[in-house]
Amino acid sequence: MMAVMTFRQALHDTLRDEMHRDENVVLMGEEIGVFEGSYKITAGLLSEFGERRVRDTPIAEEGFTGAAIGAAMLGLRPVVEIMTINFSLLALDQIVNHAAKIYGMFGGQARVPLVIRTPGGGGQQLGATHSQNIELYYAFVPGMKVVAPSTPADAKALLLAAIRDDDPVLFLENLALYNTKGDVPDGDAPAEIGRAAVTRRGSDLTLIGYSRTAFVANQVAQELAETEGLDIEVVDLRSLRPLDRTTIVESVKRTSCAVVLEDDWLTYGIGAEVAATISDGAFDYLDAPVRRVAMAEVPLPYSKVLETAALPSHEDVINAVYQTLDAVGRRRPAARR
Amino acid sequence: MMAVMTFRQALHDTLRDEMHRDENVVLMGEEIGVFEGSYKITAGLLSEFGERRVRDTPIAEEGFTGAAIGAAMLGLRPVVEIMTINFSLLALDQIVNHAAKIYGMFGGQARVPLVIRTPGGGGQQLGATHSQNIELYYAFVPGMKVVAPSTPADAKALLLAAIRDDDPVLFLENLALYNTKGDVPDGDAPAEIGRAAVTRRGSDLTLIGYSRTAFVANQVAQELAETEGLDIEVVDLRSLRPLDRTTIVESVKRTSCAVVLEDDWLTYGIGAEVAATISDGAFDYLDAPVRRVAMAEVPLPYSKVLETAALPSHEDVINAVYQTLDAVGRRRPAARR
Amino acid sequence: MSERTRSAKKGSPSADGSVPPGLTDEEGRRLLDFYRRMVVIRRFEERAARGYTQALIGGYCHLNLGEEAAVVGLVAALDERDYLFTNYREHGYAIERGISPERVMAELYGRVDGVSKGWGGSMHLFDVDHRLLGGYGIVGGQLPLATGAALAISYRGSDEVVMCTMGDGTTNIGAFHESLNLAALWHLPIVYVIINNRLGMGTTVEKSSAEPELARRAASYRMASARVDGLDPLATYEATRAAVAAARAGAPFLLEVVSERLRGHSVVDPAKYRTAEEVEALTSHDPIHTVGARLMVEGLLDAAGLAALDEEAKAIAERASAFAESSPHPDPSTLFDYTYATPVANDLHRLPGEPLFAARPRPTEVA
Amino acid sequence: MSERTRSAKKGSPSADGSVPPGLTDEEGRRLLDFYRRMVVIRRFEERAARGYTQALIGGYCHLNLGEEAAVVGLVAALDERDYLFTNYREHGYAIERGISPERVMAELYGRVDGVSKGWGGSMHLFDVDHRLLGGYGIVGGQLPLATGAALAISYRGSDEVVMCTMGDGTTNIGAFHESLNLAALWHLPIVYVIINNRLGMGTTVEKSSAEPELARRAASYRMASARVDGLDPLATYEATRAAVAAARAGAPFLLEVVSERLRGHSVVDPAKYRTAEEVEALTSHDPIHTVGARLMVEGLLDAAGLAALDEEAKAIAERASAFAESSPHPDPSTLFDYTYATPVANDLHRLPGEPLFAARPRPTEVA
Ligand SMILES: Cc1ncc(C[n+]2csc(CCOP(=O)(O)OP(=O)(O)O)c2C)c(N)n1
Ligand SMILES: Cc1ncc(C[n+]2csc(CCOP(=O)(O)OP(=O)(O)O)c2C)c(N)n1
Ligand SMILES: [Mg+2]
Ligand SMILES: [Mg+2]
Repeated sequence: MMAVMTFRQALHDTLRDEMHRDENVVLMGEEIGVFEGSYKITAGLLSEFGERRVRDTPIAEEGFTGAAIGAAMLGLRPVVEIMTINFSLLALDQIVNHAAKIYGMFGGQARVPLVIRTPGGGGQQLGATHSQNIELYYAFVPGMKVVAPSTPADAKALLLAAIRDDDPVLFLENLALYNTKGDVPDGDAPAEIGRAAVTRRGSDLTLIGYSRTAFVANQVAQELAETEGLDIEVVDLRSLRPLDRTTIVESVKRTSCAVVLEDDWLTYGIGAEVAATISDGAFDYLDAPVRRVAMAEVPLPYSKVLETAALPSHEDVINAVYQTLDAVGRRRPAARR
Repeated sequence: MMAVMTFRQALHDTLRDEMHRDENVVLMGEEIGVFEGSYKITAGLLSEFGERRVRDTPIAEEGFTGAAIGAAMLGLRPVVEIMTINFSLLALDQIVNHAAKIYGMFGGQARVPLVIRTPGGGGQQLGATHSQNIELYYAFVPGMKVVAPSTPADAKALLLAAIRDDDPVLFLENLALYNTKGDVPDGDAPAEIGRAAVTRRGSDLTLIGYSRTAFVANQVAQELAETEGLDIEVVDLRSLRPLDRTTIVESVKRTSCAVVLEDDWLTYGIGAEVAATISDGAFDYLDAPVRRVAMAEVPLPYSKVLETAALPSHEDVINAVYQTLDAVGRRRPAARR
Repeated sequence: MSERTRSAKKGSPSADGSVPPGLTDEEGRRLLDFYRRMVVIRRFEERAARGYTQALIGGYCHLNLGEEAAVVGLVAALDERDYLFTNYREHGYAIERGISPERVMAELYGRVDGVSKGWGGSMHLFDVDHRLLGGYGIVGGQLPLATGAALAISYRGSDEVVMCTMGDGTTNIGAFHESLNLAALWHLPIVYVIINNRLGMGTTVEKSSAEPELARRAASYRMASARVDGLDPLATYEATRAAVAAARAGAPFLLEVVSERLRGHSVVDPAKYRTAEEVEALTSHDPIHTVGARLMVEGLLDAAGLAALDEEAKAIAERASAFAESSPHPDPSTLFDYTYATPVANDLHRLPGEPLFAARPRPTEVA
Repeated sequence: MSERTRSAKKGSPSADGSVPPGLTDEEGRRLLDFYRRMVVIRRFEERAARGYTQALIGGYCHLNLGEEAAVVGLVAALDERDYLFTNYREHGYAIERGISPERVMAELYGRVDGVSKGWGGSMHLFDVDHRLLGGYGIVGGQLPLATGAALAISYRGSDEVVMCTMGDGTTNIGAFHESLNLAALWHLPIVYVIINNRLGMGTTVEKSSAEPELARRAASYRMASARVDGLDPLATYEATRAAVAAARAGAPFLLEVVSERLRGHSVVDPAKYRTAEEVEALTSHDPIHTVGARLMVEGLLDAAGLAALDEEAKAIAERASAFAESSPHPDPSTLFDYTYATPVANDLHRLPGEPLFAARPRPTEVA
């Protein structure tokens, strides 16, 4: 059975179901209760479950995230909401130096079954400090798991997996995805963390993204299939740590060229590892350099005009695809403009 | 004129000279005064300059780093010591969301002439939370400059440049370099931030590193020249942001293969961007995948045996060079073992 | 609401309608001036809210509605040479510091004539000439910065003071503790101001601060403190003057200003978490009403004068938005102008759609 | 040193050598037991220092020398079911919690029989069975964690208490403020303990805390607090019992234990920043001397008994180091065993020298 719902709804329903299923699941974060969440993911949950299980916290990212880690060490399964990923910088020491280290540093004696849900995303004119995509900071750290769904179905399946996992999981959301809709299967089927998905088969080029950019990748591939008859394969990374190198490389071995989409800065961004991985693992198959489409390297300006100039657009993606196809000599004559 | 001195001495003397030169240069940090610095870089400076200019701070990385940023906005040129880069996570919000944003976010009205000196480095059995190399967190951020010298001469030249620069500069040191020695020119010659250096010319392979790994790269190149007659080119990145892509790519165009050394984790590490850059910019010249030598992806264990297994060794570097030369079919017969 | 009762000792109309002791001439003149300024902020904020619904303002937009008396009283107690650091709810402060409402509104509209040239927006007003050193959107982010500015002043032995405002919710973040400790240890010339509007976004002070009388937290640093009624601009002004004087003498101060937030947290927040009674009570606390009424009772303003002030304020707000709307958008070619103050080799000026390296010559078609 | 004067009210020999009022039988027995434990810690730490100079211990190594009375008094006041979070200066705590000195020393030596299997080292002792939930090396890092553990207890309605120790310097970091506020807001069963040994590394309390009477900082959270002489194990024990009882009833507590650090910050610190007089004064405060002397004065121990205790402690320390030295090093093949508790697809088990992808077949030589 399926239902069509928004990404937001899928998150909300999954949280609710998991709270019913397991008494150890508790929600913590700023403004998630009375205010119903800055982006309303937790709407209604305080009245349904009460203050014990839906805990509004003071503005103290380090304190409450650390407290969630400590509670997890004693067997609770806290799901923390950090209002946007920008504010997670204040909790980074607790996450990187504590959540991600406790299992290993103490020789496997304590588990940290914690989920941190947090949205990234620019394009809302929120300015330089409120528009960053810094999932890199978590994806870089052994001991962390980082997932980044792009569809409502994956939002559910990966959130189920994250909550039931015994390690700390950063669950990346995106402001621009909350209102997107899609089929969500009923029932209880957690995804497997650490696996990418080929969400569209194709032979002309591999287009790679995660979170919002996987959504864009699928959209562009569909559009170019319809308008230009192009046959683009899409890889949705889904998990940033572990990174599913096999799926990425096997795809490029089939298509021999790739474009990587990311919403963060290019230099040292997530796409750097993806490009390096492809260039290494598919070395003998690659017919053109891996192209990366990413933000301009500036603190994101507030002005709509400047912000638009700094962020990758739909057009930018399409051009990168065309230019890469040109470079491998594969662009179909019919598609030439 | 030249003098041979340690990396530590070069830092110390440069700080002292700059304090004499410019009354606005002040030092701040934990235990830099009475205790003379955890790694003794600031030894003697408190007695020479007094508490006003050499300020011992409470243990409050966020607070004192942020205070240094604010002081810089009013024209001081604070040089902050963060005892090790691990503790800088606690100040990350002030650095990433404030120091790096203030110039741009306010339309260029306030400058932040700040230097943050901090050592990274594993291999001292300091365990998972005290051995990290997280320069990536700064190198990723537009608005920051990140320099990473590998020699006493560069320590001086880049520290001069950093102190006189009007932007926030993260100055990366390394525990293992403090006692290394080298020639340091007298006189006042700041380096240019944003430039890599080819520290050794060669045609067989490009070996790339920064900070401690540039030191290792030069050592290995020298050794392999002597023992195997290999002609290895070494690129010392020196600046991680901006990254000098031209120097990297031009070198690989000459040698057609590269090995990148880094002390951080491989996945998403600094080397990923270097490898991606080479694979893109020297696509038609590259005869083998760019090889990365990096830490194993674990929280670094305390046990000497395990720590050693997790960190890149001299041998690992040499093997990576051999294997890459094998892959391009260039290993000289004389060198075969 | 106990602090309401022990608020301004004289002059404000009490709940039973009786008239408290009158004002001196000087106080009267001052209150009239404060009121005029409060009305300007009120109308400016209402115009900004409209600009937001017209989609001329984007991002987040937090208003000073209900806090006008506090804003005016606080800023009036500063000298021109003093510095102000504040948070994202700062339009009124910018205007009070003397920045023209035109340039403030232009910033909200993201235009080149905005105080921050369109780079900052509503949350990030900055004007180096008027010594407004920002508008910051990260809760608590301004505290270490302001502390450092005070350090620079003290280092140079000059006699400016730094004022650093924050919300009640902000007192629970680590930067509050670290900053106040530094300021007290180093005897810095700084006044920390808590605008206690009783709410974070929807979370009350009691739910977020274990010691809800926030001024008391100064004791952890042996710092002097006071609590004042922020709906009374004169009381706020007097308390602030005392705090600023202490700071100028090297004794940092923590001032809690108890106020009200009349609407939601930001323009888009309907504030459904407030009960009808709470909303009702708010109206009767609205400082524009209470101060206006007081001026009438004192005979300092009549209905016509009040209407004239209001018209003037509305005109200022309209002019501001007309100016803002006619100011140009920044040119995309300026995108890379403000990443670094010192130009640097190899800074990457690549637009999102551009390749990192120029395209290779097209290979000849194979087979 | 004013707190020294208002310290232990009875029993300890005062500076002029006069004998204070005696102990009850129970107190006497307890003091003797505490002393025995203190001597074990003392000899263990001295042995550890030796192990460090023998290069059998690596990394940083921070000792409890001078803090033995505090450690023993604190831990004795906990029940077995209670939890302890502490920092990197924790060997004594581990032993007092009941972990065998062998396993503690083996951890310092980085061996498989160490409490943390060699993964943690001196700074990161952990034993889930003895409810020692770490040793943490990031200053203040343990505070939010301990607070969260108390939250889990309160959530489940069970009646354990969490004790969280820290140094004096740690009270200036943001996590202190955030954690205490949460604990007080949520009525968590936790005792925060400040071991005030007057120094961070070389920085004094007065140079780092604007309110140097650290227990007073509890007021910012309406939290109860006390200050006690940590050189007196009985006084520490009594004060801790009261604090633990309060916490068990849902009222978190801040306890400041004033102590001494006899040597440098860590084994390698020569502590040159201390004057000769300071070093002199330290010796006379050494709790091993003062408590030993008191037991003699009280007639609870004679010279022979004291020597016997000491021999026993030395033997324990020797056995610990012999055990540690004979315990195997972890096998390199276990390197990837503890990154994740839930095994996960595509976790990279690559040694530093290994390529990311298996080598391609060697190309044939060109030309
Ligand atoms: C570090 C951080 N956490 C969370 C937020 C989101 N946020 C913005 S304003 C706000 C409430 C602040 O309340 P208060 O300090 O009382 O100020 P007020 O808005 O009432 O003026 C929150 C939680 C943020 N901007 N920064
Ligand atoms: C966040 C952080 N900053 C700095 C350090 C380095 N450091 C280790 S111990 C220490 C002094 C701590 O003093 P105190 O809290 O009094 O504890 P003590 O060592 O005296 O027991 C410092 C600065 C650290 N480990 N973590
Ligand atoms: Mg508020
Ligand atoms: Mg101490």
